[in-house]
Amino acid sequence: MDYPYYPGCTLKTTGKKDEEAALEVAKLLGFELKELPTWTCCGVVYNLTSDVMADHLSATRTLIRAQEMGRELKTNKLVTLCSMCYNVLKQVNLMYKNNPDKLKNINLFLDTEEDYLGDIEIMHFLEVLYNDIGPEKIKEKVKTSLKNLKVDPYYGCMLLRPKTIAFDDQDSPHIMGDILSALGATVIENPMTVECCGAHQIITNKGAVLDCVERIVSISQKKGADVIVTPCPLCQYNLTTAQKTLFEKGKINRKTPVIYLSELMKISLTESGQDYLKDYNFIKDKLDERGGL
Amino acid sequence: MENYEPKIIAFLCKWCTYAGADLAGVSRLKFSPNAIPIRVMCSGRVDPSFILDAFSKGADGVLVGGCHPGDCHYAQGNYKTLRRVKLLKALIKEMGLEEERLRLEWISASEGNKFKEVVNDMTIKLKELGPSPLKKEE
Amino acid sequence: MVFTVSEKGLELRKTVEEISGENIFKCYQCGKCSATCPVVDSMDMAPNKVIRLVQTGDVEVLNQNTFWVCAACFTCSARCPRSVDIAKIMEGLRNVKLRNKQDFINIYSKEFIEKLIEEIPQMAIVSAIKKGVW
Amino acid sequence: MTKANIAFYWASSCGGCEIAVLDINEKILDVIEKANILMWPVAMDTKYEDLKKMKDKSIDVCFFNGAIRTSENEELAKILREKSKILVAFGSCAHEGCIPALANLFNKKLIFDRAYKETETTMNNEDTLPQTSFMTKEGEVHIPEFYDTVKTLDQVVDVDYYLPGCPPTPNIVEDAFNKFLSGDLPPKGTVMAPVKALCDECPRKKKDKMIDTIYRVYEKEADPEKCFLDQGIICMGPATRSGCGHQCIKGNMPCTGCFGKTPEVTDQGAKMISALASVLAVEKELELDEKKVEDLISKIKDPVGTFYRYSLASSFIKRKVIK
Amino acid sequence: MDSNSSSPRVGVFVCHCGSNIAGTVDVEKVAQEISKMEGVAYAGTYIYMCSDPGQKLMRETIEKEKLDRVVVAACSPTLHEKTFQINSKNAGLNPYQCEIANIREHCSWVHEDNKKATEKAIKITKSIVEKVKEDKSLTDIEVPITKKAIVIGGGVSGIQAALDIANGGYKTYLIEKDSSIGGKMAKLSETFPTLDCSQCILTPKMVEASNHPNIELMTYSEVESVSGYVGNFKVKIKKKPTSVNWDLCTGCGDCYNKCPAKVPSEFQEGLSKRAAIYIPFPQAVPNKPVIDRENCLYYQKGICKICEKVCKIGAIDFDMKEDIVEIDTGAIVVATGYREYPLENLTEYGGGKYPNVISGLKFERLLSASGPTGGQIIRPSDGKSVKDIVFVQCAGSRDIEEHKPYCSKICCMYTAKHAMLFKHKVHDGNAYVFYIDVRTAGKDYEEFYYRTTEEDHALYTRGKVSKIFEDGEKVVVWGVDTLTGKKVEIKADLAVLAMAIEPSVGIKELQQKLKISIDENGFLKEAHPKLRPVESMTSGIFFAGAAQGPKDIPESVSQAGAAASKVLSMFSSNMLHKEPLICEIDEDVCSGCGVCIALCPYKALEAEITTKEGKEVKRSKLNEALCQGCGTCSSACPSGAATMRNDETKNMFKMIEVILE
Repeated sequence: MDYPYYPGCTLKTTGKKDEEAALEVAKLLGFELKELPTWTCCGVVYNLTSDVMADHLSATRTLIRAQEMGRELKTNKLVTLCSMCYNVLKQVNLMYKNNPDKLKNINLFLDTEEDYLGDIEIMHFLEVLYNDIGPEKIKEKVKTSLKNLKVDPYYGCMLLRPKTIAFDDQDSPHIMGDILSALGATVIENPMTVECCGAHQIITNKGAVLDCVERIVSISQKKGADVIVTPCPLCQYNLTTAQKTLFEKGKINRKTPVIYLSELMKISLTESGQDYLKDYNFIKDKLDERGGL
Repeated sequence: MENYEPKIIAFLCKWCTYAGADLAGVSRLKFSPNAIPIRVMCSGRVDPSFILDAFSKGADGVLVGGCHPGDCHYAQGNYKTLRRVKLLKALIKEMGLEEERLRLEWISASEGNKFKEVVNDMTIKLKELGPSPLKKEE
Repeated sequence: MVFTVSEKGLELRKTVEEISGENIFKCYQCGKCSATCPVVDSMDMAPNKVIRLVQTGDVEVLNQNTFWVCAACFTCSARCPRSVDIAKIMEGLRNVKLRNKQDFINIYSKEFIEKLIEEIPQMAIVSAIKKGVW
Repeated sequence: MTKANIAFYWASSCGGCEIAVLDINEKILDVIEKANILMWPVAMDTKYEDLKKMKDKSIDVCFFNGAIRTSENEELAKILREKSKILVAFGSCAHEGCIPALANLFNKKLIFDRAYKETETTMNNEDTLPQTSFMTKEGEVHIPEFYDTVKTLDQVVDVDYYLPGCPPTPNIVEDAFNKFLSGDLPPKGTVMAPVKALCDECPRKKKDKMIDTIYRVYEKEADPEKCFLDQGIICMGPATRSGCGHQCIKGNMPCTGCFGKTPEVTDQGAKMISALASVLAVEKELELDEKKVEDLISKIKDPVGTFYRYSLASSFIKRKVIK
Repeated sequence: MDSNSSSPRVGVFVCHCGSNIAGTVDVEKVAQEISKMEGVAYAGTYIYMCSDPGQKLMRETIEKEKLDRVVVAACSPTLHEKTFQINSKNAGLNPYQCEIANIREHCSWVHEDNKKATEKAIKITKSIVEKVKEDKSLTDIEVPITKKAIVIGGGVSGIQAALDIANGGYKTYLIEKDSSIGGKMAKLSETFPTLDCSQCILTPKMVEASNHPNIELMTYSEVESVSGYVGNFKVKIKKKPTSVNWDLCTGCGDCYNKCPAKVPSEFQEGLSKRAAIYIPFPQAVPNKPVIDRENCLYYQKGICKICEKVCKIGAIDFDMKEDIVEIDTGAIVVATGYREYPLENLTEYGGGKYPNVISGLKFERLLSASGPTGGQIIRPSDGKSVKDIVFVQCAGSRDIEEHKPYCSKICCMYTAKHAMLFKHKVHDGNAYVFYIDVRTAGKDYEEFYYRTTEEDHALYTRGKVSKIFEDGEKVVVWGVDTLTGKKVEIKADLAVLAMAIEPSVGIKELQQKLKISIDENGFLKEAHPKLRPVESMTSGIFFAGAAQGPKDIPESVSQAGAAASKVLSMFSSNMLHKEPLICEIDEDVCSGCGVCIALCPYKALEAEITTKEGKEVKRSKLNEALCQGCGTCSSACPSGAATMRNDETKNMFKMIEVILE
């Protein structure tokens, strides 16, 4: 089954690696993510006020696009890769589900578009992997076992909060860990896995991000993680850049690489996983040092 | 039709729904005054004749309130009510009366708020439906 | 320091409640939001105190940086035992300022444009702007 | 001894009630011995004009069968009421509406459309429908009006006694004649049949009512010894007045309710609905969820036709709402 | 005066209830409208109808106006129906010809529009006037009482209730699902605010109960089904198979000392192990072992039987079957207690995940001198001593979002006790208590709390803990001090969560068997929250202890005494008076169709065949003692033979008519 897919701005720019890997992983697992032919910004951060509608317009347009494509692909699902897009689209969608009046209003407003019917289901790529494919199936497809790699799955905030959009336990999520275990990796449990990385504060309040990242990384390192795995481009960025500063300031004594889940999956599911590994020396080194793949 | 106020007869079981309505009162919840309560010992005491009689005399809606399944003070009275109401709904539908005019709700003694919600909701729905076509003037 | 209830303060409370759609009186000041906030250290005032000031109708609350620092990560909302959506209240406070044309971020600063725009993920830039500029 | 004057009238009915008078066989001779028959549509030609000329209350007993379906029925009911000392609703149609009243599930328009336009054998290109008046060479002709709603006799005039049944059984008719002719009259309003329900005279063996599912008559061959309801076949007996001699039951068919409700009851169908629904899978009621209950209930086809076959016109709701 | 005469003289008394009714409903108008009704001989209002002058006014009016029936338009009948019925009885009327029109709870309190509320009040009152006009004069039915009681639950409340009833001279069965009585209290170390040893005060009571000539202990037993009614319940008790013949067993202990299967001990909250054949704790009453078949090697794998070999008297009986016994009883006391809200539900605190995050009850076992550590406070993870300890209050309580909305009431006090006892044992230790409010409303409770802070220097921090996680061998607690506004982080050896408490497992099933109500939180619902706090809505069933709501020991014991006194006062007369508002079968109408027999939940109806004038007559016969008056039969009776006394169908039609006119 193929899914309509919404990339969002970051995955086309700084988060390109995630998209590339994810599209490939999808193919390896026997399905395709079909990018919506046209799409607009999701809105980035869901507007929490109760009296503003305009902020939800662009997300609504995306939902209408998904509705159109869904008819073709015979599905009501829309897959996102970016945590932020997932969060915003799903919250907007839920708002309509819980509040038919708002749906009516926005449809009146978007009078040049077809009506949004309110039954699109927003899914994160992780949900597709876990619910529609399943760790068992993934395990069968593993070509390069990550059995010597200690990974720390980090969720961040946007996938699990607020509760209404969470697809995993809010305090001790397991989906990413289960998938990583299926790839053969040793999964460590970091209690900071759902604590925020500081998000957009990286622009206005870098100090806050440093505090957040220090908390996350220091436990991760204490537990001996080789790599931190995340599905979110912003988390990936924050965790990586903040570690640089923290390392310079001597707050941490090493830097843990932070990569996307999709990248790690690509390595593991491809016959030629070793080839990709050349771009990921830190992993290669670890694996080599512990007796190869 | 603007000022149409639906008339609802509410048969309330003494142990659950009547007590739930009492709780709504004690909690000073405010709701629409369209439902006039009649206290019965058990929702099982609600004879389909009462319901049809009420409709024939011009009631716009009839609400039957009983204990949740398993909670009936008389063990199983509400199970009978459920069956009767289901069959009655089939009947009134065949007679061209909107099914929504007859409503069965399980409301416990602790669900004052639910009682309020049900009465309000029923009033709104009946307003949408308009007056009962069985009103006496025919 | 004496605090008296003012018209302005009550109005502020009403506005915040309206914008956020939250009942501010549900809060019983347990402080779990502050205990859980990842960026509380950068705040002038802990979130629970901000809620308290809104409850009492103290306009002083608008001079704190707390609601600007808030990263909208929803951890407070998720853990609040009284189901107060604190993130919405923060958004409410931000909007009180923004709707009076009081921005927090100067997007026109050269530093902002040049230094950051190359490498920082777009989503961070847009969210920062959305949270801080009307 | 002067003979009593009696009359029969045939309103909206199948005519079976007229024949039912003759079901008393040779006893009719006893009747004729004691009474003059002034009017009897099935047997005599009496003109309405002659009837109108009669003095008020000159008929001692008038047996009126048939429901009120047309303006003619109503007019005659009123005339006969004036002319009669005792007006008897004879048979289920006059008593409760009976089969003609099932037309209350439709209205005049629907019935005319079906009868004069839509039936497969009808050719009616001009869509001609019955009119209450039209011109002929001889002048204007008036035809009674067809009503939307079928009524019972007592819904248009005051009725003194009722003879139930579709049609009333000979024992009931004979008993009634005897009472009227001897002057041994029960209180006004009496339905001249026993007060108990049919189960009282039904000889079938009854066990606890544990009906797991409902069968329609053709779906199951009924055990002639056992109560129909116990076998899952809907029998109106519990809610129907006895006195008919349980003829249907003897023929291994369940009671369909033609004798109407019992005296303590207002609406026969409502009562039977309640009784049947209450004992439906009563043993398993704790296990069945709402969906299963609905499935069970949905086995009962056509509730109106089942529970109100004879009594729709006299029921609480009386007719279908047609918008 | 024949009160069943055909022309009734109804008096209608409309109550203002201060401004409770009169503030919204135009009571004068109600009286005025009602006075126009046929059969109404008097209609008037008074400010407080239930007050002494109000009742006097009612009696005087009844006499003056020669009334034979009365309607009081006032509050809910649940509140004052009895009051007014007794008052009319005192004025010479039949109490069943006095009816209440509820124009307060169902009208003035819930509507804002005065005009509409007044209209509704008029309709409600009119319908009740129609009802009272048809009400017959009735006398109560007398039913004999079985003077035996059943107490369900063998914790401190159940034990106390059983002892009180037994001491009153009546046979009492004490039913307990575990093999020993004692309940939660047996697990506690010391008790607040006096710090007596819990077992020292409880065990004598347990022994007293087991030796009492009027008490029959039925442990390892559960209620299977309940039928009957007040004064005459039939309760089936399932005696679970203990696999040990208790009549033979001497309690020597050889069996459990030798048993090779080891599982976590429930009594010790998993801090130590027990054998598969076991007594839950050394002071158990009765002190006889049972085999836990789930974990016994013989039952699971068919091998072992060591206990059988070592038992010198041959008390082991592997073939023992469960047994059902039926007990006739007049009253039932439900004392099924509480359980701790599962630790696993608090994922943000790592509940169930981290060994050093434990519940209050587990900490009791760590504190207890008879506990697995002999009262030494250690970290369950590694057995090392504890220096820094954090107590988290309201763990799952007062949380409408995820957990329990209510205050669990006992935790403030036991946390103070925990902190105090910890400091008594670990003098150089640090005890931190995170709280939202400290609630100490009990005798000597506030003083006890002061001792914890002033003398024992437990540091109380006002703020709720947001997260607990493991970091190395420590547990890190994130909290806040709302008084300073600072975030607090404590690295502790042990975190003790004062868990919310909830009703015992199985309360829902028991509630359904007993046909009593539970509230939205699952606790037993009392007949009246203030005036009938120990009675259920079903007469003859009473409550004791935490099954009704969170309670500490003194409260549980007082409630047990109260429930027992209710039972004893019921047993003090030989006959129960039962309301006569039950079914009646008109034999001249009944055709014996059998519909009512199949549906009566009380089996109060049976088929009867008699012969009358040579003809077989079939009909339903009513057992008045069994009928509870639900009216289901009357609604179903297809011939109208089954009627309800003072609630007849034709009467209902009149009520409907006046409401809709």
